[in-house]
Amino acid sequence: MDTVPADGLLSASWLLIALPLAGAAVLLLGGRRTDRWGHLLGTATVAIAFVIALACAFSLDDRQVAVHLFTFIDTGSLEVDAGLLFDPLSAVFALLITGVGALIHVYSIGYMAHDPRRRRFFAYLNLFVAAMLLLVLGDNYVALYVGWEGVGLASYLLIAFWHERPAAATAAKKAFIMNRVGDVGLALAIFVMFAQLGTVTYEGVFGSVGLLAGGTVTAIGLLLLLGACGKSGQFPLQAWLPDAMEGPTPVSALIHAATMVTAGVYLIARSAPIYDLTETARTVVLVVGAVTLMIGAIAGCAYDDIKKVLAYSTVSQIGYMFLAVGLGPVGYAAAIAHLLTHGFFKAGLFLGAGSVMHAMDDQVDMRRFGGLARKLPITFVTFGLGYLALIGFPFLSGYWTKDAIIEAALDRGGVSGWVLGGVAVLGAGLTAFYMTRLMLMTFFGRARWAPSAPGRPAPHPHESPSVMTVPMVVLSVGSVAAGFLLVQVFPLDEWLAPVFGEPHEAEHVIAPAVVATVVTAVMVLGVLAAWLFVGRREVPVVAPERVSVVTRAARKALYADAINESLFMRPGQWLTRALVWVDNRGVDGAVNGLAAGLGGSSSRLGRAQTGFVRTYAMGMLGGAVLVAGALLAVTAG
Amino acid sequence: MTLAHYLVLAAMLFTIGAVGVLVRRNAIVVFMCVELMLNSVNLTLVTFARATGTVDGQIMAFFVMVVAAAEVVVGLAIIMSIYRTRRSASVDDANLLKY
Amino acid sequence: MIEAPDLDYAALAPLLFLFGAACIGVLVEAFARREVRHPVQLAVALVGTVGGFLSAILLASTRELSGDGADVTAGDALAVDGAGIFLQATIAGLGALSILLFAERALDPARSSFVAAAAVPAGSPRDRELLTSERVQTEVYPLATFALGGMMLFVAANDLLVMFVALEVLSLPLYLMCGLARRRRLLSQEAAVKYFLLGAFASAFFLYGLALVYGATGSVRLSAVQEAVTDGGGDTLLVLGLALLIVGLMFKASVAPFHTWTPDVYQGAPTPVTAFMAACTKVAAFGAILRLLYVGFGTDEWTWRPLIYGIAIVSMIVGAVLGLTQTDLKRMLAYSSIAHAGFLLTGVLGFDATGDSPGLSATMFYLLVYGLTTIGAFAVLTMIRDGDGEATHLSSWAGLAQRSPVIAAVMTLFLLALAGIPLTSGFTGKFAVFRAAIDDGAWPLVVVALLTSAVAAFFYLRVVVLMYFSEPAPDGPTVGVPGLPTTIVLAVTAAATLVLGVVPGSVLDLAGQAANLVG
Amino acid sequence: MSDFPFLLLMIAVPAVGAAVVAALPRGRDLLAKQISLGVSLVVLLLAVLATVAFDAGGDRFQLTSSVSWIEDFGVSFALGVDGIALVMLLLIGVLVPVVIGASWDDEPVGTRSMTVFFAWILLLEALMVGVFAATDVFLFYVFFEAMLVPMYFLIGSFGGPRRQYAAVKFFLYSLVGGLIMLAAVIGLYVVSANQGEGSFAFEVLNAIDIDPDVQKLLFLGFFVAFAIKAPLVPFHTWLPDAGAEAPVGGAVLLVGVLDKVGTFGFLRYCLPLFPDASRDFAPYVLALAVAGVLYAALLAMGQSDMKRLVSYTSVAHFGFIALGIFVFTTEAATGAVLYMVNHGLATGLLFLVVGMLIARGGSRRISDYGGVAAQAPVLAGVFLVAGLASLALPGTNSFVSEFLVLVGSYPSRPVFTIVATVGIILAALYVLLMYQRTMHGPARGLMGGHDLATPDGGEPAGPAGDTGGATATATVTAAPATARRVPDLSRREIAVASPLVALIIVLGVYPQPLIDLIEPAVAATISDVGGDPGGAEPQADTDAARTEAGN
Repeated sequence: MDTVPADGLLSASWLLIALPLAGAAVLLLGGRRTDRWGHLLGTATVAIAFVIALACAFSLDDRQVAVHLFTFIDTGSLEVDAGLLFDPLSAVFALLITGVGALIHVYSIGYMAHDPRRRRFFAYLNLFVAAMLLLVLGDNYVALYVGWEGVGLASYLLIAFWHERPAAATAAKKAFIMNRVGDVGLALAIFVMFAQLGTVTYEGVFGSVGLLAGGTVTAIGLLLLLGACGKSGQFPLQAWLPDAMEGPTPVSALIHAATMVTAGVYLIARSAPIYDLTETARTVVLVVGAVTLMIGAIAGCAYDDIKKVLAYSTVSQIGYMFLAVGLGPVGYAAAIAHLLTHGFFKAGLFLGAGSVMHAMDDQVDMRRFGGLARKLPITFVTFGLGYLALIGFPFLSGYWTKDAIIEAALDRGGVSGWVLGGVAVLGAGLTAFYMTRLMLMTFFGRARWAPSAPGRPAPHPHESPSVMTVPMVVLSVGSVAAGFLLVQVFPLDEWLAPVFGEPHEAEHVIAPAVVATVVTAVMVLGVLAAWLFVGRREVPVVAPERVSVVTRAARKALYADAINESLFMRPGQWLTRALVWVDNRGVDGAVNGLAAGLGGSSSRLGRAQTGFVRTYAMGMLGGAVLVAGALLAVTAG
Repeated sequence: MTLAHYLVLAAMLFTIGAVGVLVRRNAIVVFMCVELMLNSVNLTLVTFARATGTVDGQIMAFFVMVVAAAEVVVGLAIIMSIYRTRRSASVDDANLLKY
Repeated sequence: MIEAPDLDYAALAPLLFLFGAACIGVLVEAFARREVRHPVQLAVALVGTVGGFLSAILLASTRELSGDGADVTAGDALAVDGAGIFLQATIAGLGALSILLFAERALDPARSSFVAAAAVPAGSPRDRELLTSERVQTEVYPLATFALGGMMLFVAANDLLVMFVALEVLSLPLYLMCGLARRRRLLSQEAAVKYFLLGAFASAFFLYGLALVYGATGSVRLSAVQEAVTDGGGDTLLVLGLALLIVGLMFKASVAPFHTWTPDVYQGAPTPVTAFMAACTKVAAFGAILRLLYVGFGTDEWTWRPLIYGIAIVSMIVGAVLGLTQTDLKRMLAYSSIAHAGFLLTGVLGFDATGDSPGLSATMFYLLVYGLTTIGAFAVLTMIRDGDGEATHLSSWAGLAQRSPVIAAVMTLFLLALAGIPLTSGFTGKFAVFRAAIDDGAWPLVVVALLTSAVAAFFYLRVVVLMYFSEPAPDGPTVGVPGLPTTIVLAVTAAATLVLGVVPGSVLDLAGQAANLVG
Repeated sequence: MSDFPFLLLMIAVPAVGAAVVAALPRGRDLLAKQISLGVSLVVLLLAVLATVAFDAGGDRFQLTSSVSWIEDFGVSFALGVDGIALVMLLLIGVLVPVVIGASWDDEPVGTRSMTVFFAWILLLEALMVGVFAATDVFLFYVFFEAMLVPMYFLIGSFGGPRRQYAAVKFFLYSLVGGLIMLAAVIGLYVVSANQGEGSFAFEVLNAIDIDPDVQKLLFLGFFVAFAIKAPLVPFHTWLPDAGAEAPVGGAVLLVGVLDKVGTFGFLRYCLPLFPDASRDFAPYVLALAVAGVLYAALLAMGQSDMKRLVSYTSVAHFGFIALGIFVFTTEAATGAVLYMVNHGLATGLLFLVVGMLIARGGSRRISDYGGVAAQAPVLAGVFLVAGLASLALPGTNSFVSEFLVLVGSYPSRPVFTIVATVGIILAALYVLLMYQRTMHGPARGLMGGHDLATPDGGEPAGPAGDTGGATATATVTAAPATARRVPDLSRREIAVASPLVALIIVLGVYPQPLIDLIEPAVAATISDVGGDPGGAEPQADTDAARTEAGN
């Protein structure tokens, strides 16, 4: 696993980042002049980047290639280079980001066609792609951190794209802040690395991390995990992700489903040499993954907002990936594989949801949908394929990659293996339930269409233009085939071997076939349950009030927001108000009080200046006595 | 009668003068009290001159008398002018300037 | 057989100029026609002061005054040393500037700040008649020259008796001058009475102190006192005498707790006289304090040091704190003068018996710059007028900068100097005295001094705030167009304030060379 | 080339310029602005040339000149720069033209003349250059105090409604600090005089040994002055008032440069001259610094006035700078110096853009704005860049400095660093809260037009509809009609903001040239105070307990 300097095409891999960045710069600085062709430029930069990434990946041949650009910071013993590392892992991510990114750019041309700020939308998307590529291509943790916060910024800008809507603005801020909480973890991890190892490059850290005390390694691992949780919407920082659906749907597809939110998985996978040394941190990753998996799945069952259901689904699926990376060497490749397939089908699902919203006057309440299958045939088919891939329908993408994770969890053996495997299987059932519920409410049943606002005509659903449907079709092809390709045709674990080491045959606790059967059975149960609860009956247009405690909790996403509010926000506001009072009355008050005190004593002392000669004489006599007394005291003493 | 007696007497005179300045209201009387203080100093000087056997102190007493006379001239002029304006020689009435 | 004392006329020349001018002034008053009296008196006074100033400088430049060059003359009654000559020159120079202020005839519609006939009762019909007449009284010039002569004698006195006589010579004219205001005569007369009664009271203390010292040492000559102190320091009689002498001098220097007369008298006196007192009297009083403490009691410094330490603190605090709530500018400057007396005492503490300490030169320099600045500030005060004479209430200064930016700028310069902001002479002076004090280990005192100067800065700033940051009142006062004399004063003082802040080197050197007392 | 008197010229040119501008007759505002801008650009050019002439690897102080000034006090007019001072001069050079450009169309309060404003700005520039270029402690003190005067007049004459209070508070606070420092300055001289020739020259003072107890007193004297200037909590309360009431240009120079004198003073004077005392007091200073980071950030969130908010953010940032200085590592101190520059650019831009917003809405209250981004996207964009730089987003200059401070602090002071790192969450909160409230959401407050005081409240007047009406009603209705539409940035405003935006980005991506300038001086300072100028040593091999845990 030696890194070699870049040559040939690979030395131009910085173009991957530079192109979208230049696109963003041109579009932002060019102003309205670029309105007419801005979207085309934006799409082109990412498409070209995809081509370059593809070419780079093909010329990689199992190597790890370093590209030194310039010295970013060099002072004291700290040296941070602006350098890139192009290895199989980053190549996979670069392909995912530019590939799915390019498709979503194309889709956005149609989706945002009527938005007066389309140019800026493409600028932000380009900015995102650039930052995301920096995140995965950087050869050190600081570069990763720069990209990490860069995607956070792009995410902020895009969630708040329709910033006139207070909900969008608030969601964007919430996303940024919760991400910052995670960023603190990442930053502290970098500080610890520098303090302990004197370097922040992957090569340097991984090369000497073995010398560190166990506790330190665990601390680094946990801090990195905190960062990963923030970015990937994992417990306990999951609450921002569903709110982020306030952004335009292509954003949800690209950033909040396919790429950015998986950065946490990338971080942990990239830091594999660290996690390999700390069982404790890995266990915490496992727990976080399992808990999030369940939270996402449960909440997904209760929401009526199509995008929020998909968002919780994302939370849940990333939980699977965390679970996988938490398993250690056996799970890394599986996690990345699931990440890739998830990127395809979840992006496809979001694009489909966007198409549905496009047809329905931007409504998102599934209780107002229904019977759209006939009106939106292409959307229905592509969405349906994505749905099947997600629930793990046999031989579609999700089946291959999710099963691999469940298998790996069960292979862990012992109580923990059973618990984790059980959770994963249960999650698969729940996934099937909520996704089937979504399908039924959206595409089947009676049309429950209603005007999006009082006074507006009821929507007349129509299929989206081809500029939108073509990307959906491409992604649905990916949803169907990617899993098979990555597991069976071009095994990803072998491709990633230079990074994670050679895949080794696991000792199966339960035979894979049995697992596959059980998982499929549970999935079918989930589908049936959804049909029983939702499909058989008329869907009420207004969500029922009288529901069980479980449903109520699920609708509130297990009270995550309430907990955040009562634990942080309200005390924070209270503290802020208290401190403002303290600062004005206490700190500043002390100063002003001193001034007032001086003024007061001035007036009081001034009273002694009575204007009477005899008083003055008295004062002088008193002074004389004091002076004489003082002098005598000094001489006597 | 020792040296101390004269000195104590002078000190008492000085104190009486000083207290007079503090308690009397009429500007002329106040001023006379100051003169009393000056004269107590004269007594002190002369006493010390006697004690040390030099004449310096006595000569100084003459100086003091001359100075006191000059002071009287200036002082009475000032008191006079304010008296003519206010028709009062009470020092307590001159109380416009304060605080 | 009486041996005539040896008189060094060259050394006495500065004094002779002043006293000569004063005597001529009296004669002019008696014999010159009324119409020509004013210009003649002014000329005589100016010749006297400027002559005194120049002869002092000439004396200093032609004679070796430091070290063994310091001498006594007139039967040991007068000292001819660097400090004495420096302070005499300072007093004469500041006196000349003050006299120029006396001579200003353009500002007041009645052509003078001084009453036409002091004997006419205030408020009488005759008084109202005279208020608008152009008649001016010219006694003020000989009075001022006598006072200046007394002050110069005061700082050169090598003998407590001479010091006492000089004290009276400088005080008596001042008492009279305080009562000579043309407007607000009641206040002026009240100021005169107060100053006189309290001044006489203080003189009595000084005199009693003199008597006690005489009793304790058998002599009133400072060198003799010094010998006695060195031999038998701690004698109760001597210490009591020192205490009473200090009381008398501190009164003149308006040091708290002997300051009570200052605000009233400064406010009531005619403004040019206030300027005169604030500048020249302070120099004279501190000259005498320095001489008494350094020469007479220099070998017994640990007797008076704690006392001066305490008095300095009290004075600074009283001046700064009481100044905060003043609404009358003259009164405010009076409290400022009390605070500055405290700062000066800080410099006085920069003394050690080896003689090689910067306290003396620092204090002398401070006296010079404070005198110049304070005369300038009072000169500005004479220019801001409303129908009733000078508008000294703070509120009338609102928005002055918009009406008269130059005057506001000059006043700001003086105020910043009084506050001790760098690049003004006030800072250099403060720096000098504080350095002297710290050099002698008195850093806690310096910290107190710095904090009180911050407090004092508040009230200086308040004036700046009013002038610059407030909108002018519609019926506010007018800024008079000054005549030549005031213009000269303002130009000289402002230039000096700035120059001594930016390049004070040569004057500091001068003060440093002059820093020696015969003893 | 290096004999060329860059520093002297950088003081003299603006000083003369100030005199010329002040001497212009009233009403020649345009000429005054042109002269001022020209002069400030000359200073910028000089600063750049001085940087070129500066040899980063050479002597500690370069471009030196020294003329005896007050011999009696042992004072000389000695100028010279190390890398730290040099970058501050560059910052001054950049900010002053920007400020002049930003104040180009300002209307004075009352009947005052704007020529005076520009004269004060130029004088301030001269004094600011002096304070950083002085290598004589007395000279430094003189500039330090004299600098107050122009700023006092800028706040007091051209500021907001409570300008009198703010100006006096600013002046007195700084003066108190300065006077306490004066005592220490004199004390320092006396100490040097006791050890030989009394001097105020930095290099002489740096070479003498001072008794530790004396060091403590002197350190405190300097420290209080700098802590007030910089401001550290709890000496900070003057800054929100001054920052809020100062005219925008003044506020930029106040927090951008003037306050840096405090942190500069820590580095230049406290650490090298009083190394023992610095080490003794470091924990307390660090506690203040870190407390300030959190305290001021929370306070910033609680502000309803934008300029006060920005002022509080500066207090928080100064906490970071002080943290970087008092951990005594090269990385952190380099970061702190870089932070000083970057904060000047970032907060300067933030103040400018807030000022531009206020110029449009006429109110400083956050609640009077809303939805500005929809109407003025460029304004919003610049605001965002400034905000992001303020919260130290990577890619902006502030990130580099904040990262260096924290990463350099962690090895020696992990606990303080961890607490301070939490501050970056709060930074995101206060910036984004303000941004959301003013820029996002529906048009609101003054921007909405309908909350304005139209007489009957109900019907906002139609835009420019009824101009034919009586003049009285027309003037009443005109205000909301114009307030409704927020104009985007003008060409002038863009020209003013763009250099700062460009620098924020460029220095965020490629900060190394500045670091190369700063580091030698910082390393020298750190070695003066006995820190390790080489940087933190990795401590990996100390603990062997891990070996079996790995298997």
